[in-house]
Amino acid sequence: ADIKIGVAEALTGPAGKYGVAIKNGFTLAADEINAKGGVNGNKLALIVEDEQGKKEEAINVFKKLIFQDKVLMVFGPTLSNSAFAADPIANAAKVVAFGTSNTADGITQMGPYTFRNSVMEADVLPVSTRAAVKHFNIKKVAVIYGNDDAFTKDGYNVFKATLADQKIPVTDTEAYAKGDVDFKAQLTKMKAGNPDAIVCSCLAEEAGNIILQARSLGMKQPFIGGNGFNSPKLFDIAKDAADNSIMGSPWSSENTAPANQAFIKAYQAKFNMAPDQFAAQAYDAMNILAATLKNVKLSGNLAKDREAVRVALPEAKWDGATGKFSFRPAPASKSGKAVGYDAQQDAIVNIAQHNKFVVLK
Amino acid sequence: MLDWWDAFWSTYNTVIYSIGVNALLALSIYVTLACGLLSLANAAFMGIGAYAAAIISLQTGLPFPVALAAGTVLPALVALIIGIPTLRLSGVYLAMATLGFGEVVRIVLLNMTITGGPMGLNGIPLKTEFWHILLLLAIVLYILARLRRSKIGRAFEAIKADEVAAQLMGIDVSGHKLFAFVLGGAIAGLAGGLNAHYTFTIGPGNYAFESAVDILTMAVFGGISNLIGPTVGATILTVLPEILRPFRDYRLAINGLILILVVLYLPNGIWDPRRIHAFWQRRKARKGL
Amino acid sequence: MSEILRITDLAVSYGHIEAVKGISLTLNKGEITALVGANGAGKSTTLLAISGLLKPARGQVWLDDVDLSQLSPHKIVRSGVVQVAEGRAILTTLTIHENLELGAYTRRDKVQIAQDMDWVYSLFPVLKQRAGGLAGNLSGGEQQMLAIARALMARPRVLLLDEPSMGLAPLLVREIFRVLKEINRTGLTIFLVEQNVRQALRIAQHGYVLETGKIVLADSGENLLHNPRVIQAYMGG
Amino acid sequence: MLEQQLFNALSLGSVYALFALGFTLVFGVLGVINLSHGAIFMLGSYVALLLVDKLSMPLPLALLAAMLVTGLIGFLVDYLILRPLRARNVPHLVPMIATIGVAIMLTNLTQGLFGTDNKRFPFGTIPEGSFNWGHLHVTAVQVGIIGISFVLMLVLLSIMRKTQLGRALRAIAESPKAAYLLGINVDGLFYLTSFAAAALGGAAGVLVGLSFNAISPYMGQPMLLKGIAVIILGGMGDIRGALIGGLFLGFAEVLTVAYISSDFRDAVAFGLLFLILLVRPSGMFGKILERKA
Amino acid sequence: MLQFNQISKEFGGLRVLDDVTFDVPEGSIFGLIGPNGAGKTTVFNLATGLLQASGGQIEFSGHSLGKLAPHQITQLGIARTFQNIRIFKDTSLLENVVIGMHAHLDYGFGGLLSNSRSFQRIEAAARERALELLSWVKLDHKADMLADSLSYGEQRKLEFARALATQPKLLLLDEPVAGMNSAEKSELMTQILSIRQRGYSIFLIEHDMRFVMGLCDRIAVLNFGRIIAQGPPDEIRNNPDVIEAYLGKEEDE
Ligand SMILES: Nc1ncnc2c1ncn2[C@@H]1O[C@H](COP(=O)(O)OP(=O)(O)OP(=O)(O)O)[C@@H](O)[C@H]1O
Ligand SMILES: Nc1ncnc2c1ncn2[C@@H]1O[C@H](COP(=O)(O)OP(=O)(O)OP(=O)(O)O)[C@@H](O)[C@H]1O
Ligand SMILES: [Mg+2]
Ligand SMILES: [Mg+2]
Repeated sequence: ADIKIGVAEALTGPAGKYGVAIKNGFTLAADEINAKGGVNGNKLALIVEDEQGKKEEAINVFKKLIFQDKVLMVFGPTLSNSAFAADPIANAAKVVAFGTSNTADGITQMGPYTFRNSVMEADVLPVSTRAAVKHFNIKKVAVIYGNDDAFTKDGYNVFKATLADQKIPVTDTEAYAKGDVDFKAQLTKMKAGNPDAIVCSCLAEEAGNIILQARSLGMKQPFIGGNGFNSPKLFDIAKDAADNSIMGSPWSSENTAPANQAFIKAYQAKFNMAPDQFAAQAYDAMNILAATLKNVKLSGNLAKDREAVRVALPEAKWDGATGKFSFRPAPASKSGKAVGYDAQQDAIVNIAQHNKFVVLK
Repeated sequence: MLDWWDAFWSTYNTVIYSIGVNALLALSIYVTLACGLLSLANAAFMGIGAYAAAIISLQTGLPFPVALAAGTVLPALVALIIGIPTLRLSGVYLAMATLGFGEVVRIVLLNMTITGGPMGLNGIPLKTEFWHILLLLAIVLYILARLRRSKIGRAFEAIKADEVAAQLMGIDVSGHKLFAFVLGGAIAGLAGGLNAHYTFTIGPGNYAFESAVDILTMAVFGGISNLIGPTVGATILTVLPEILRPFRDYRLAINGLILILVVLYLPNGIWDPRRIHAFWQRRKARKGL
Repeated sequence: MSEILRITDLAVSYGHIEAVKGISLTLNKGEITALVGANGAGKSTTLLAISGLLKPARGQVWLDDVDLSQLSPHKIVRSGVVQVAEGRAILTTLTIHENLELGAYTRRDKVQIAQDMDWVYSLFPVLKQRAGGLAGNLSGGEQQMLAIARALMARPRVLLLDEPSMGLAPLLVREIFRVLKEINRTGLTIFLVEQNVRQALRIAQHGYVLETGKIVLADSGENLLHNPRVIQAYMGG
Repeated sequence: MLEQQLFNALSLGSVYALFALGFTLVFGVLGVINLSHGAIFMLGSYVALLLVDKLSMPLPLALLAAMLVTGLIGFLVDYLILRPLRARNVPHLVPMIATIGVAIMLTNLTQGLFGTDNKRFPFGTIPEGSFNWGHLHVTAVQVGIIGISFVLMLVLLSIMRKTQLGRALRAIAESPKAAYLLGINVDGLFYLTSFAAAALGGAAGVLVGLSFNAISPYMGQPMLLKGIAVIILGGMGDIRGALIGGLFLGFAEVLTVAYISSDFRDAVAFGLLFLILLVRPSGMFGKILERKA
Repeated sequence: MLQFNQISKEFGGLRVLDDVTFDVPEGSIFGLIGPNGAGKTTVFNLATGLLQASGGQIEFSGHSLGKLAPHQITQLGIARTFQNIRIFKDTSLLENVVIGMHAHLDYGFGGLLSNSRSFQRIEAAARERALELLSWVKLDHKADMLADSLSYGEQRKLEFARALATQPKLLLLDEPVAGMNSAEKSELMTQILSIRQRGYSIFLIEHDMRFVMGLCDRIAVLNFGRIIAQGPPDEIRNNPDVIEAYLGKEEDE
């Protein structure tokens, strides 16, 4: 029988650009798995729903997938904010909710059924910042971040702690809001402090634009970015103006591991565009699930099978597009209730050169 | 049968809760529209109510009714304070000032620690139950219906039609406007409190410009000449996206199209007593022939 | 006298209510024709239908050989039928001068327009004093003057007047009627709706009496003025 | 730094003004807050992008074509939706709600056709980089936008103030009935206005798309809110107001970033708007008719 | 009962009223006439609180009106009709009139919410009274129609009924017969006289001389913002200043 897997991602709305890439990653992986005969002879059937990046929609979609479509487990939602709304539903229904793009603190502390393979900024930024500081001999930095978005604000908090840790003075901290397109005012102010580098907790589209505008103001500093930088979009928009940007992530398009190269090629062929980190993480997540399911005997009793997935998943190991992967238990929650699992992965530090990220040596 | 109902209820109960909450929101803007005020502050009031109620639930052990009450009273107080200077404005200027107020509220929520910044508040306990929403909606409907049939409702109507003439009928125009504004704020806040306790999380982005416009759309779509209109409008516009799910990527386009068509063919809203009345008259006439 | 405007079997409804129920009348070229009737008789409705602001349920309005009921309102004005409507339809947020300039909207003869502007200002000197002020700040009577002056700026062939003397001081009422007679002498056809029945019939060559949407009397102005039925109903005995 | 910030403010303000020009025109003449203006603005940049990218059309031509297309859409929206509503004398909020429907549709269709991700004009469409002017860094697009908004504003302003057409538009704005009685082709001018406003919106979209490299189906949303602020600030449908309101908003935002904190950029801008309205209830240029009875 | 004491009013430099002093006696019908733009409506706007005087005092039955809001003045007992009709168009005739009774429906908030007996009684009485007022102006057969569908003259009558509904002591009428024909004017004249008999005082502006002269006990004449004459109709009719400024040479009307 088919194994029904729910996919709840933001396919429309401003978060759609991430959700669509994620959906693509899932579809690619599922198609590959099914082409090889599925899991123990069972095909993976994806039921994809659009949660629009809105919390009520995320709840509705989760409920539809869990109670009506009776899926084995659910992937998604796209945004951390939506996950805070939807994951409690999954936990209450005792269904695994597996996020591939939720990076906020506390997501996996909501309950034992929450899993994610998205790497947290806290695991990556200290590494990449240290490398950047060394590489460019950085003495002081300026910071810019999106202050009304959970992802970029979270990233900023980690950057702030990291910079304090590594005793790097910050000349100026600036914020912008979703939908802003003109960053010149902030950049002009940052320029006055004459920093050695600019730390940018931003998504790729905004980052590309910020870099271009910084250059047009005569600023030549390198940029240090988070996960958000890890997208071909950065170069679509900024081209070689983005050169020398430093970013750390478990996934890099330049990682020559065969699993990754195969993924990139297949993705390019299927969707006629280059994948980004969102797609890669989704792709790996589906494979992690499939590998786990191989060891689970599905009984046909939905409740039992759902529970079996939760029990089996933490043991998963995988070496995929994003490199070696395993789960680690989330930090204990304040209330002392059971928690879910975070990703345990190593970051690769990359530097942008000639319109692409290469591994920083 | 029972199984079917169980599955239906567990799938769609949030949608049904949302219908109730959205009906409250549409009614909250109906109150101000009824006396001719185009106020777009109700999303912000909803936010204030939601945060107030959620903070009480998260940080104190106080019972749910207390949280809801705080979520109703606090926005009403804020409405009272900002209403006094703002309600001198008319038409779109009022709309803009209230929208500006909404933006300020959003940014304040975004920058305070107690509100959790852009992350908002998470892990809000699930306390709202179906009968809470039903009961509160019924109470609000009852109060508004009573008001409508009294001198206050008539005063609203007079103010909406012509403020100067209304004053000269002995109506305290600014007092009535303020009352409508505060009442609207309280209802929106109540809706916010209820909503926060079944969506587990609230964030500053939930109460911005788009929400303000959504609330207005529900009310006007349903019809604002009486209380049934906003309720019907909220119901349809909440359920519609669920029904249109099969259209996938283009469902919002179809949603938009339906909005246009309804507005075009039923410009006074879905629930337009005059049209319905005329319809029955015509039917009667035809039957009589 | 040749006729210039002929209404045949005109009926106008508001929803289900028929306000004008199939009336026929003619205006002779260069004459003043009066239309009198009680409140709610349908006078204003008739004028609005001629100007195309209400679409007739049936019937035609012929200007020479053109059926106006088929034209859109602005074309009707272009063909020379201009109305001073009830309630004045002053543009309150424009200045008095701009209101007058818009009166000549359909005209292109700059020089003549300038002359006419001087002429209407001389008819109503108050307007000249306040030319740059907002029309909305004028008193009721002053607005009435502006409405008439603005219609004159269009150099109409047929002028439709809906209670032009309403709200005007006695001196001015007389003045208005004098002006109407004067411009009528220059060949302008006037269709006059008036509550000031006596004055209206005195300057009108022809008159019609409208009652609840139907024409009940048609005669010369002179005869109507002495018709006992008219005297009894409209001139307070 | 100050001079750079002032220039930043001028160019940001011009962007707002450019967006607001068409917006305010519709508002001023039709009395409708056209919430589809953001979507039309967005569509403008997609049309031009498509022409430049796929057909290698030169930019000026693509700009004109985009204006034509968006203008036609504006006309269609008026003809198919707003005109029937006008004819039926509906509550005044109804047309605005209809335009929300239009916005949702256009946005969703664009997204379906072009995807959700941000696009940009191909490199080399316009001269990249900036030239220096003392300490000032200035790009070609910025100068273009500033110039174009001022010129368009002056042209529109002189049409509205000095010509019979402008007076007719203002007449329609106040009372279509009165305008009919003056022989004004009211419907024709409504169409013309809707066409022109949408074409202006489309042009704004192209220019903003060019300068900020962030063409997406949602690019109109944040503009819309700013646009409303601008036209209210400037006063109902006042052309001058669109420019001054736009500049005001631009300066308020940039100076907040420069001297207060970028966290409060929008709060200060909207807070100021709120305060200004309290002092001048009809915007900076709104005329107040004092007469009450 | 209504006293204007050296009132002046300016609009941005334009002096519209200048040192205007008069007194409307209780129980009388008082007329205000004058050329267009003389400032008559402005007098009403000041008396009803829509405008604030630039100088001078206005008193009504011993209360100074200077600081009062329009609705408070209405509650003191002044009602008016408007020169440019202002009815509530989207509302039925009956509701229009009931709105006029706003201040006199004293059921509390509790009564309203609980739909108490007294609430129902007061509401029913208000409706009954409104119908009676409508029948005075012969509009009771249209009570449930929308006010918008009335002809111009009918709208004036509705305004009249609505003003009476506020239970005024003093009724201000701004050109009540504009747009009515002679028969209707005579009818309204009788109505006004009968209203006065019921104890109302009336202060009216009108350009129709037969109406004014036939009705008023006293008349004041305003010209360019100044009172140029005051007295009983006969005196006014023959006052050369008034003839010069306003009446013109009497024709055989
Ligand atoms: N918009 C409307 N909707 C419905 N009925 C209307 C409307 N306008 C007028 N009527 C009705 O049509 C009839 C004729 O009205 P009209 O305005 O033509 O009268 P009139 O002769 O001009 O009266 P008056 O002397 O009072 O101005 C009246 O009975 C009136 O109630
Ligand atoms: N708000 C205002 N701003 C400027 N001028 C005004 C304003 N209100 C009234 N006026 C002017 O004041 C003068 C008196 O106006 P008012 O309306 O009192 O005249 P009135 O005597 O009622 O005239 P009518 O008989 O024509 O109604 C007029 O010249 C008018 O234009
Ligand atoms: Mg009439
Ligand atoms: Mg007056």
